[in-house]
Amino acid sequence: AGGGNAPADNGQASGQAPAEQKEEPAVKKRIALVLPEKIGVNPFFQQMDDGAKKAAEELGAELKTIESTDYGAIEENLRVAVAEQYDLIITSSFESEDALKKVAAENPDRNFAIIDTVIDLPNVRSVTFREQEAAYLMGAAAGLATKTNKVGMVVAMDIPLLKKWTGGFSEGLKATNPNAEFIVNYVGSFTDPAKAKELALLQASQGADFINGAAAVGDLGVFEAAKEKGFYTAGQDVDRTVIDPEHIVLSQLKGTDAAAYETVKSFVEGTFQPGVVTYGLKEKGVGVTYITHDSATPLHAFIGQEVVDKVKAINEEIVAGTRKVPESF
Amino acid sequence: MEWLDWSLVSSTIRMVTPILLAALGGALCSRVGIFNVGLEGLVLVGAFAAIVGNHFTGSLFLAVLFAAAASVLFSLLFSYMTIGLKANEIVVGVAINFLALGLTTFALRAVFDVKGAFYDKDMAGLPRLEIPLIHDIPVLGEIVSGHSPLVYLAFLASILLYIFFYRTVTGFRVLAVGMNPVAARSLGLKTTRLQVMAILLCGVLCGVAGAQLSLGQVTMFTEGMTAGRGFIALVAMMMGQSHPLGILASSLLFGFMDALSIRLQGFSLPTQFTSMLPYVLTIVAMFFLKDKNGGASSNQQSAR
Amino acid sequence: MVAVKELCKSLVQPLLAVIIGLLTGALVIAAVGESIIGTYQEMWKGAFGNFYFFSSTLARATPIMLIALGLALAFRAGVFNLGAEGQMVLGAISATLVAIYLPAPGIVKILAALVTGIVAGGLWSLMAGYMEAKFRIPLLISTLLLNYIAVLFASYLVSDPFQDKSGSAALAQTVMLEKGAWLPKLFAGMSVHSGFIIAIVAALLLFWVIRFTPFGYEVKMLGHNPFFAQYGGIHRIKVMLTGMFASGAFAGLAGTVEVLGAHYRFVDGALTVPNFAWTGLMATLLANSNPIGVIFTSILLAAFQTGAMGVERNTEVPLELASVIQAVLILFISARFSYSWWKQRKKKGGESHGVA
Amino acid sequence: MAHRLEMREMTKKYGDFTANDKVSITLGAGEVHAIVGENGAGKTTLMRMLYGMEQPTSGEIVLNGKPVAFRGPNDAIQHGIGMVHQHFMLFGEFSVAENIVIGYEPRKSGFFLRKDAAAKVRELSKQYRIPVNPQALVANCSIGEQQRVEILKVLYQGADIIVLDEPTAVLTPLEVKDLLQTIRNLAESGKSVILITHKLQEVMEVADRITVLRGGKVTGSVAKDQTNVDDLARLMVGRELQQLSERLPLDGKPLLQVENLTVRDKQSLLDQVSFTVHHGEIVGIAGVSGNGQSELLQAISGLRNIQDGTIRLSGVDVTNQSVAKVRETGLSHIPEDRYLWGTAKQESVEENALMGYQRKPAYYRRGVILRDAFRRVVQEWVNRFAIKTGSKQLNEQAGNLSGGNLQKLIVARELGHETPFLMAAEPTRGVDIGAMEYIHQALIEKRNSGDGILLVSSELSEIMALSDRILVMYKGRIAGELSRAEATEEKISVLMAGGSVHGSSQRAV
Ligand SMILES: Nc1ncnc2c1ncn2[C@@H]1O[C@H](COP(=O)(O)OP(=O)(O)OP(=O)(O)O)[C@@H](O)[C@H]1O
Ligand SMILES: Nc1ncnc2c1ncn2[C@@H]1O[C@H](COP(=O)(O)OP(=O)(O)OP(=O)(O)O)[C@@H](O)[C@H]1O
Ligand SMILES: [Mg+2]
Ligand SMILES: [Mg+2]
Repeated sequence: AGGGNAPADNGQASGQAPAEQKEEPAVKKRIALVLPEKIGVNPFFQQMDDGAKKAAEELGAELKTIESTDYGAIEENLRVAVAEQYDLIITSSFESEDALKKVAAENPDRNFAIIDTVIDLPNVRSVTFREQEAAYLMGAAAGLATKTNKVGMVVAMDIPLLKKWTGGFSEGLKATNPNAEFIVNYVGSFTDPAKAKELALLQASQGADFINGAAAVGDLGVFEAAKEKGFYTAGQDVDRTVIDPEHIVLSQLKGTDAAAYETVKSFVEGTFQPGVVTYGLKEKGVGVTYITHDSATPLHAFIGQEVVDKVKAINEEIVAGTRKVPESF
Repeated sequence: MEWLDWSLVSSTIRMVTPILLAALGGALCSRVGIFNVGLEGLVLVGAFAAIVGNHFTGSLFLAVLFAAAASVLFSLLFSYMTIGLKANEIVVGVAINFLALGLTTFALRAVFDVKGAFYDKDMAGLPRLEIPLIHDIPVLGEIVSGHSPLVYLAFLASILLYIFFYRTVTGFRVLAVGMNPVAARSLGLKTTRLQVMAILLCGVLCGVAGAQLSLGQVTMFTEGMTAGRGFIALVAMMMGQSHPLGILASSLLFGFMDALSIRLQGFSLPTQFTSMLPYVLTIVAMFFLKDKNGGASSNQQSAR
Repeated sequence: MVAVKELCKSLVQPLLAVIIGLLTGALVIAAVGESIIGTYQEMWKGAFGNFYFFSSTLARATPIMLIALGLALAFRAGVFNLGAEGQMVLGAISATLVAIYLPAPGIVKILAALVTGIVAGGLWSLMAGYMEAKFRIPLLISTLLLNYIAVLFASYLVSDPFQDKSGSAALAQTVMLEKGAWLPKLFAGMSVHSGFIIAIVAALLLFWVIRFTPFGYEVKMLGHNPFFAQYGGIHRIKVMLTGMFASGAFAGLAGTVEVLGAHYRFVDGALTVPNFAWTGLMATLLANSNPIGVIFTSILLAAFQTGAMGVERNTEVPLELASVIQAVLILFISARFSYSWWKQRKKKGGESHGVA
Repeated sequence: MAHRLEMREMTKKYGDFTANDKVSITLGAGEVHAIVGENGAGKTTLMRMLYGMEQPTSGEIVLNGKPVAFRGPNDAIQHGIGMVHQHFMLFGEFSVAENIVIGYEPRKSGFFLRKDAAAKVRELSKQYRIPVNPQALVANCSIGEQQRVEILKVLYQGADIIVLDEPTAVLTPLEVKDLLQTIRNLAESGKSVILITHKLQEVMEVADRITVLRGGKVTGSVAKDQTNVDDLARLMVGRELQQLSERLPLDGKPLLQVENLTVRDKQSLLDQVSFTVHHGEIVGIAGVSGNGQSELLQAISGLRNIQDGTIRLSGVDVTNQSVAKVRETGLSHIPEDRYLWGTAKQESVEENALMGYQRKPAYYRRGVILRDAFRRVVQEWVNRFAIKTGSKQLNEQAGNLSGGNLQKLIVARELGHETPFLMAAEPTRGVDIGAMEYIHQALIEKRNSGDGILLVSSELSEIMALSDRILVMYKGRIAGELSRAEATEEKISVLMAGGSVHGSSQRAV
């Protein structure tokens, strides 16, 4: 394939949208979404794919999703996407950082976007989330709602990435209920609901009445344990309360789909800009059901309106900047 | 004893069941001279088939049967490749693991149109058996009663397998084939048939192990939900020297060490170290078992 | 004349196997209603389609090949090492740390890192060998268990003490190596790096050692009959430990070149998720522990992977299916198809379960 | 009398090599038929065809007047043919009774009735007067007992025709006597026995008919009373046997000095063993196997650590040194079990021959083994010892060589080291008389050239023929020493059984 498009692309990247809009209807914009792993156990990528697909469909662009089998495949897939002349290449996550840094630097005339982390290059748009803020709200709600003063969390793995969840949660918990005991257990795998369930059962037997799931697909195991033992739980990323409103009383939300949607949309509409966009509570890019976002299910009595109101207040403080949630832990 | 309460013991028993079943299956293979590294894949296939069976028939009994049948099908492939086509058993085992992961992931999408996990909160899992009298005894009841039938089956299986090996004619011949294949053949024993039978039986056990995982411990299927249990089963099998009761002991040993490591997570040690614990302690345990080593593993040494 | 005949005979088996594997794969593809030819074409393109893809295949083959070579030596000595994964990871992390923290010019860093990787992988493997020799802890068990320990330990190192704390610090990884410590790429813009050359040289060297040197002879004899070897004056433990060290060293080297040549930092999980260790094991077994054969089987297995990636990128065949096809192909190339197999097929029924 | 078995014009080819060439034999009920012949003559091959383990290239087997074809041992067993292999087919970790009934286990609804099995074995053992302990683990049984297990197994399987392939090669003289008696008993009770052996004395003692094979062909088939040992030997070897060279009188310096050698492994295996081998001397060690000979060989060669005592070779202390060190100091060693210690069966003749030479300066330069130079040497050994290597010559798998030829290869390899000291354990086990003569001659020549030899053999005739001095081992100790002049078979036998002999010169050390 020839590199004839390069000058046009260049113009587009520097934001000369009107000029380019004219010739556009003839040729569909081609967008590649290169995922750093398989869509599967991590709903995060499914959401991203959905969001991008939705935008592409609505706006008449062509979208190709490429899943990477492993770390080494990411760079390869990015390079191939460049070679195949996609107009915009979107990727995601920390795992893709190194690969994109290389590929984007080598191809300064092409457009890239990365979701969930920051790359400081003139041709890359970065979209990030401040999950710890939502986790903080979650912890705050848990601290207020717990009757036993014991709160648990089942986490996939003890890795830095997930510290945003455990750290934010723990800070929020301390803020509303300094006496509450926080029990954390790690599954050691993203794909082990059986062990996640056993860990939740153990935490319940130790007296936790609210156990937050952050074990990727293992959350399903935590939910099942909740159903069996009657404690309360919460899920991640999307509104999980619909699965079992009796026991899943909250969900921590992350608008990956919106981020992908917006990225595709801005590109097709010609407003695509390099630089950093972050989504936190303020931008409503992350949140917690009932507090920042509505839920399809009615509020459970375990949380109760009183708690919701108190946490809403905390949310406002964070949005206003009067209450600080640490960046890292 | 705050950090080693009885619910932990009961949890250990549940967690160890799939490992125990798969290890017993592995032992059957190793007793006929075949080192089966495909346990992980066989269990995974069983786990998936159990959910499919349950979903479409609504019968838990049929679901377990379905799980066993699916794993047996894979075992059939394993035995055809290794015995029929004389392929290297380790290559076939590894390929079976890859194949199982790929096929179940693919079928998850094809059958249920979901990626990653299939969870239906209305699907009934295996029932918990409350053993009448024992259930009311304080500690014992908590530990022994209230598990899925497959848990009891697993423990029963190790005893049955013991009886099979050391009391029945066919079991005796199976042992003979593994001990000295040349002599067994020269006696006109049907070595191939015995080997295939052992491999298929291994499939049954692995299938049941999968069913326990996806219908007993949880009620769902997720991609790669075996999470390395097949390899732990392999270790348990070798440590137990392919002896059914030895495997029972080594599986429990590993299970308890795993439980212990969970309890230690609360303390200030980095999780990586607590997670290491079961493996480290297993190696330490080997120091004390050293006198009895050799038997089962010596013929695997020359697997080439 | 005889040699040609022998060669043909030895080629029949793998060829038949590949054909049967492709046919089976075709069944799978047809079953989901995709184009068989189209899928295989993409597979071929993804692996060998043009120089770029070929070079990616070679890059992917590099760690597989090195691991396979180490295992080849161990297997020849009759030692079954299942611990390549741990040895690779431990070698890689040690080498990375040296490459980062050793205050020296780039080339020295590279050399020091290579040596460290080799030694770390070797020592870890040696430990298993020592436990077998001294305490009779079966290698098969200890190597398998040591994998978990090594991987967890490396994970600890990069998620706490040696973590890259710059930026988001969200990943368990070390900081990036400085450019001088990168193994050079063989061609600009292509992923294959000088690690591939190292692997090829290692294969030739190993072939020479096994074929022509006393050590190679001793390894071979030990593998065939340890009693005979001992009786003949071969120091069983010494050769076994050497074999273990060497196989671990190769695995450590594999991890090291992957870091120095491709990732430029140690990322938790980046070496374990692609299953290099098990793939390397298969490459060895398929090549019957022959170092020259290992070159080809490693490239073949790597091609299955890059080919599957090509299928994923350019067809509607889902990724899972690509991995199914890959597994099916591996399954069949391990089979011993031969003339006798055909003969056996034909007279099946009559001769059922006699003496094999 | 109708023949029970006829084998007509049996031919077996391995590739281009003809192992059996139109061999015909007949066997009547109650007959003991001996088959003798050189190593590699095709005796085992013939029997493997009879037992269904090999398919004949051509030929016919007629059993009780009906032609039969066996697809496997199972078929043969069903037709009443049983075989005791040259190398036992036993399961070490099973009991004697289990080994005997395997394949035809007494059972009740699938369960193995082990008590019945033991009872049946006891009964069978009494009926044929073949004593065994049904409960014992086979691994713990002596070789002789293992062989009885094999014979009982065949009888249990209902065999009328029993094939014994070199059954006496591994037995002690006493066990041989018992076995020959057993064979006679079996024949009397109507069984037919085919006996393969290299020991013509035994043949004359027990056989009714004798068939001689050479180069895959029958060279003669005679009734016992029409022949004698010398005729048979001539038929076998195709020439007259020669007398051993004269032994030169030599009075050499001490070469191997063993003092207070003690080996323990839970129980005591060697207890304060002391002796010396001089240059130009063959010291024979007689004894029933299992009395410490194996441990002694292993201790001297460095394969086993000793708990107490010293071993000096050519004046160098080699106590608890590695095998390599001991060999370097001047040891070569013909091992007692050629398959366990002496070869790698899957490897070629050449690779097997190379063992121990791979680092010798003559064959090793600049890190590389000099294959061409070495191959010439091996070829010479093959020619000199008349080793039949089969069609692939030096590339033939060692495991495909007949037992005796393999033994010759090992002897050639060890003699080739030209060390001052040779340890020869059962050097002629399983080799034909021609080869035996050759090996004996080679040992004598080595002695005459001033080297020392420690000869361990369960074959009394061999010990007596070769040794300058004879030590008898009993229960891990040296029970007595006899000079060549004073040694008689009787005296040695008494010592071997734990008795004492007056007038045995106690020239210890
Ligand atoms: N599987 C085989 N492939 C090739 N050649 C073989 C095979 N088996 C036996 N031979 C050859 O056939 C010949 C006859 O072997 P056989 O074992 O019958 O000899 P034998 O008379 O029993 O000798 P010995 O007295 O030494 O036991 C030998 O030269 C041997 O090398
Ligand atoms: N004690 C015995 N002595 C002699 N022959 C026996 C004895 N027991 C069984 N047989 C014979 O051996 C043959 C097979 O015996 P059996 O029925 O025990 O085999 P099997 O257990 O059915 O074999 P498989 O289960 O492998 O098919 C039969 O022809 C039987 O008559
Ligand atoms: Mg023979
Ligand atoms: Mg012989």
